[in-house]
Amino acid sequence: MLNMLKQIWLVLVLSLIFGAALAYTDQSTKQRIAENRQQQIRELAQMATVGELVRDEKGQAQFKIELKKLELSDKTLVAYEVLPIGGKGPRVGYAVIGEGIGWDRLLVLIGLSPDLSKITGLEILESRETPGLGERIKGDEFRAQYRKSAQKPLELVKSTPTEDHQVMALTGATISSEAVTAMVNTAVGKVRKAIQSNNKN
Amino acid sequence: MSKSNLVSQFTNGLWAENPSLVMLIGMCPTLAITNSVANALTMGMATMFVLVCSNLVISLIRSQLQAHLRILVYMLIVATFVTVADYMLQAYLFTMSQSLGPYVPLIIVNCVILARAEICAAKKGPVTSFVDGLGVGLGFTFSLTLLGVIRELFGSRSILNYQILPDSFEPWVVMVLPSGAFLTLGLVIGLVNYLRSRKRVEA
Amino acid sequence: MNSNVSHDKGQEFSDARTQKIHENAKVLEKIAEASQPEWIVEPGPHLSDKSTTRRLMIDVIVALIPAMAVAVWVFGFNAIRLTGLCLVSCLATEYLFNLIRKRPGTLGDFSAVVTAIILAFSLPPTLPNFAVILGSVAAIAIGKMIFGGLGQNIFNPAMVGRAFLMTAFPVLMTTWVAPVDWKVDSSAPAAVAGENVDAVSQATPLTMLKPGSADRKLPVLRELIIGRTSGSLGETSVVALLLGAVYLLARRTITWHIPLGMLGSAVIFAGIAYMAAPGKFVNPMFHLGAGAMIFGAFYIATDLVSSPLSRKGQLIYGVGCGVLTMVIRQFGTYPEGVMFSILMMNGLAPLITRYTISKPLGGNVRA
Amino acid sequence: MLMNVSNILGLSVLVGGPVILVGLGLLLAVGLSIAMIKLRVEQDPRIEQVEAALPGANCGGCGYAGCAAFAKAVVEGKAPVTGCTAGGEGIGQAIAKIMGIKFEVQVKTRPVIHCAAFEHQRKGKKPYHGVQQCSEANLVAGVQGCTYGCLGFGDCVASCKFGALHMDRGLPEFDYSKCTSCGACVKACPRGLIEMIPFTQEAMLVVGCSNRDPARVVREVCEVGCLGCGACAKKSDVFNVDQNLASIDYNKFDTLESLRSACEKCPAGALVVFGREKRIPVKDVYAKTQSDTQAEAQSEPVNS
Repeated sequence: MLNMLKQIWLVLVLSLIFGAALAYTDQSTKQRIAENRQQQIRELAQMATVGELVRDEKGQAQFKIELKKLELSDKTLVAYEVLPIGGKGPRVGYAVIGEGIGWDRLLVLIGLSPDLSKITGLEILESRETPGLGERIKGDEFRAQYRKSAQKPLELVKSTPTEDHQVMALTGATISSEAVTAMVNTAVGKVRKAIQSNNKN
Repeated sequence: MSKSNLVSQFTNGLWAENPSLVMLIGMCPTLAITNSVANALTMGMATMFVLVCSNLVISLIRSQLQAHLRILVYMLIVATFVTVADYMLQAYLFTMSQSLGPYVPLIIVNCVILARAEICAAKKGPVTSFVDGLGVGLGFTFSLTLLGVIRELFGSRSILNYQILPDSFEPWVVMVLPSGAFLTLGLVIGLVNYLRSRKRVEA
Repeated sequence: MNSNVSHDKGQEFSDARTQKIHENAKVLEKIAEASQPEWIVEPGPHLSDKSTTRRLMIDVIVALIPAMAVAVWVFGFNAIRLTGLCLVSCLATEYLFNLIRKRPGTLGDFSAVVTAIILAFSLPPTLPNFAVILGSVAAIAIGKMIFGGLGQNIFNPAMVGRAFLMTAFPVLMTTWVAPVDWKVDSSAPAAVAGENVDAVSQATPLTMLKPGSADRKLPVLRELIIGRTSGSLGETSVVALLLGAVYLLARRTITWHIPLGMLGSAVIFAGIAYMAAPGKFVNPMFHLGAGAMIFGAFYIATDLVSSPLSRKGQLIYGVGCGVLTMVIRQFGTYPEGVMFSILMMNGLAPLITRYTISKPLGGNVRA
Repeated sequence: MLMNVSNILGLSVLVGGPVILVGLGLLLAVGLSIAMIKLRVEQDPRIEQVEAALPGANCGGCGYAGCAAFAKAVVEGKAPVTGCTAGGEGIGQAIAKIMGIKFEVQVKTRPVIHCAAFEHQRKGKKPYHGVQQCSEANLVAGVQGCTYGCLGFGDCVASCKFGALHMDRGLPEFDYSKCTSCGACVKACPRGLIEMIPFTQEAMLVVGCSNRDPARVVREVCEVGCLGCGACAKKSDVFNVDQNLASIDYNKFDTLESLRSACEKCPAGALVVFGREKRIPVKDVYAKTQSDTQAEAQSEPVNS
């Protein structure tokens, strides 16, 4: 046993040193990483609800809104209440994160009007679709189609839409378009249910 | 270790034993993230950081290495530095770490690093290993960036997101796709082989 | 041979015996030189046959003339523009490659011409010039010359060029136009000057099949046979392509194995699907006439370099092409599958050859 | 990940991280140590030492699959310590030291070609349109008159991994400074013209012909072929003429100078000298030494 300990002392010492180093790195960067993510969500939420985001010369976003995370009974759903800066004044809207699978994991952020009746914007949070095909879901034209009433579930069509709740799919990117539409429908449905039940309580 | 030996150890990794263009190791990042110059540069730098650090540490403890435990020790060291690099990217280059996705943590299993640990760091002194890590890391960064420049230029008309080619140039989508990575890599390796063979004839 | 040298050497000889030998040899040498006709040495088998690469290629070009005529009739100036551009850029690429590699020119075997025509015929008529040139360069450079030239290429060069364009410019490669209406356009400048401004976009018969297509007005079979439908340049007219195919079969430039395998399996596959769910799937004859099925079966899949060598293998290869095409058409996102199925089967061709090659008489029977 | 686990354990990250890592390290290290003890395969430690001494080129010149396989074979006594031709003498000595064997200086063997006819000296050449390789051309009759001699398509050059061969006027030229005596060229020649001979001298004499036909036929096909006249054998017993072809017994071979008179008798010019780097026709060698000796003779008349 002693012999074995002699052999493995290096592994143990290294583990100890590196464990400490890792823990220190984690500790010192944790907050910043969380802030980064929050910042990104906040930027996209402003884009999705207010519709514009001004940056100063350093590239720092000038925020007009603040986010308040909603405590919902459905723990799988991440949604924020969007408030004007300083938290005073009427609610600007809601921001919901929708998750789904296109060709790979997809994360979108959906902006909703204060009364949840309208989708005010759609932003892509994370996507790894095929460039030139599926990645075109990031294009403004495609995303603008989703700014419409949220009363009825959206429907994806492959030709020019004839009804208001229809969204036209991207040619050659049907699967990605389908994924986005499905994510929007589920997320909006879920958040409406959750907020309504919250309000009742 | 004499000065000229150090220089040759350094240039060795840049050209004669360039990991991705000559030895064809570390193909996963080479093919996966060279669709833009920024990605390629960041990836190359991250790999170089890990390579230099792990080479140095392994070289320092090489006399204490037990043959049957050495891979475990390598993995421990490499994984630590990769995690540090990953956290740093997430903290200070957030958008970049998002676009690199899982490829930064995957440096742990990049065979360039394990290969250098076995070939150089476990056998040679810390100075040599440091220089070797620097040379190979730079060579790796160079080849990734070269691919990145070609692919981004033709695939999105820009270099480092700065538009180079005019709007009238229709971007070749294939270049930013994986198939474009294979095409570009093949052509670049062909060119490198041609240059190497010409050099050999002259020598 | 320089006999003076050996004569001078003779002066040095002292030994009588070697002197004699030398004189003997000198006489023999003279006899040999006098009776020596200009022989050329080549390894066997020495079959006397007039078929050369050049002749085969010219046959294919001749066979494609009717399709070319129809293409001009259907798509007007675009047909000439595409074919011309492909020809010039394919030949130029091949010439340049030979120059760089310091190899003798291979333009004379006409294989680049055939590649150019087949590539042009498989492109949508309104494809911009730069894309046409790029596709031609990719076809010859990446598809053929990089492998070492004709005979060494694994894949059909024209299809490599098309696949490159398909992935590089997916939108341009799926933009189709309606046939030129000569009755109206005969006086309009558009068709004459070759401007594409007035071209009317229209889905191909196969795109119409895809769910959700805007204008699902499937053409009747008669239209498909004549070829006044939208689609790639040379693929639309069944009758013109079949005319050429008969010529190729008669000249024995191609054999019936690959086309039969491909068309037969496609019809059977589509027929089964049609019988199982007539509402969802379309008449098999439609699949035969629409898209590049006929063009692919007789002109592309039969490429001598990239298809298997044995007859049995060719049949298997054809069946593979047909089935894969139908799988892609009916279950894939792409409306047309001929190109991908042929490229995939190209990759398998060496393996098929290996397992179906005929055994030499008395040779070992090997599984 | 690490941090998640430490959260579950209810430890702060600063303590939990190291604790978990040390725990994992202990577990894995002990596991590996046990595995090494229980699953250990007894292996001669010398195998590793020999492998470390080898160049690691895995060239296959020794006839084994690679350096590791050769090292194993050496330790098992199946391969000679001098088997690694690519590494040179130093490696042989090093391996001998590891193996505890006395190292004997061994004469380096090098390839020579038994054909001395440059392209213009071969007769009866016909335009050949087949595959441009010796192995292919050898299957066809009539590419050139001589059915024994070099075909000149350079299969040997292509076979050399070390760039020690190149074609010169239709004959391979050996660059012995790059040659590792791996013998690839010997195997590559379809006519078996290349032979490994022991280089006891800087420069060795070689019969540059393999043609066993009678002199009449040889004259018909070659300007420099060995006629089998036996003139050389009459002068020196180093030479041996059998089936119309002279050969050299290298066991009896002493110095070039000692064979001078025999060489001067050769009517064909089939004898060539392979020096350190270049092939030299035997006449030129002696012509040179002759003028040298003449110069010496003039300066030192006493000796003559």
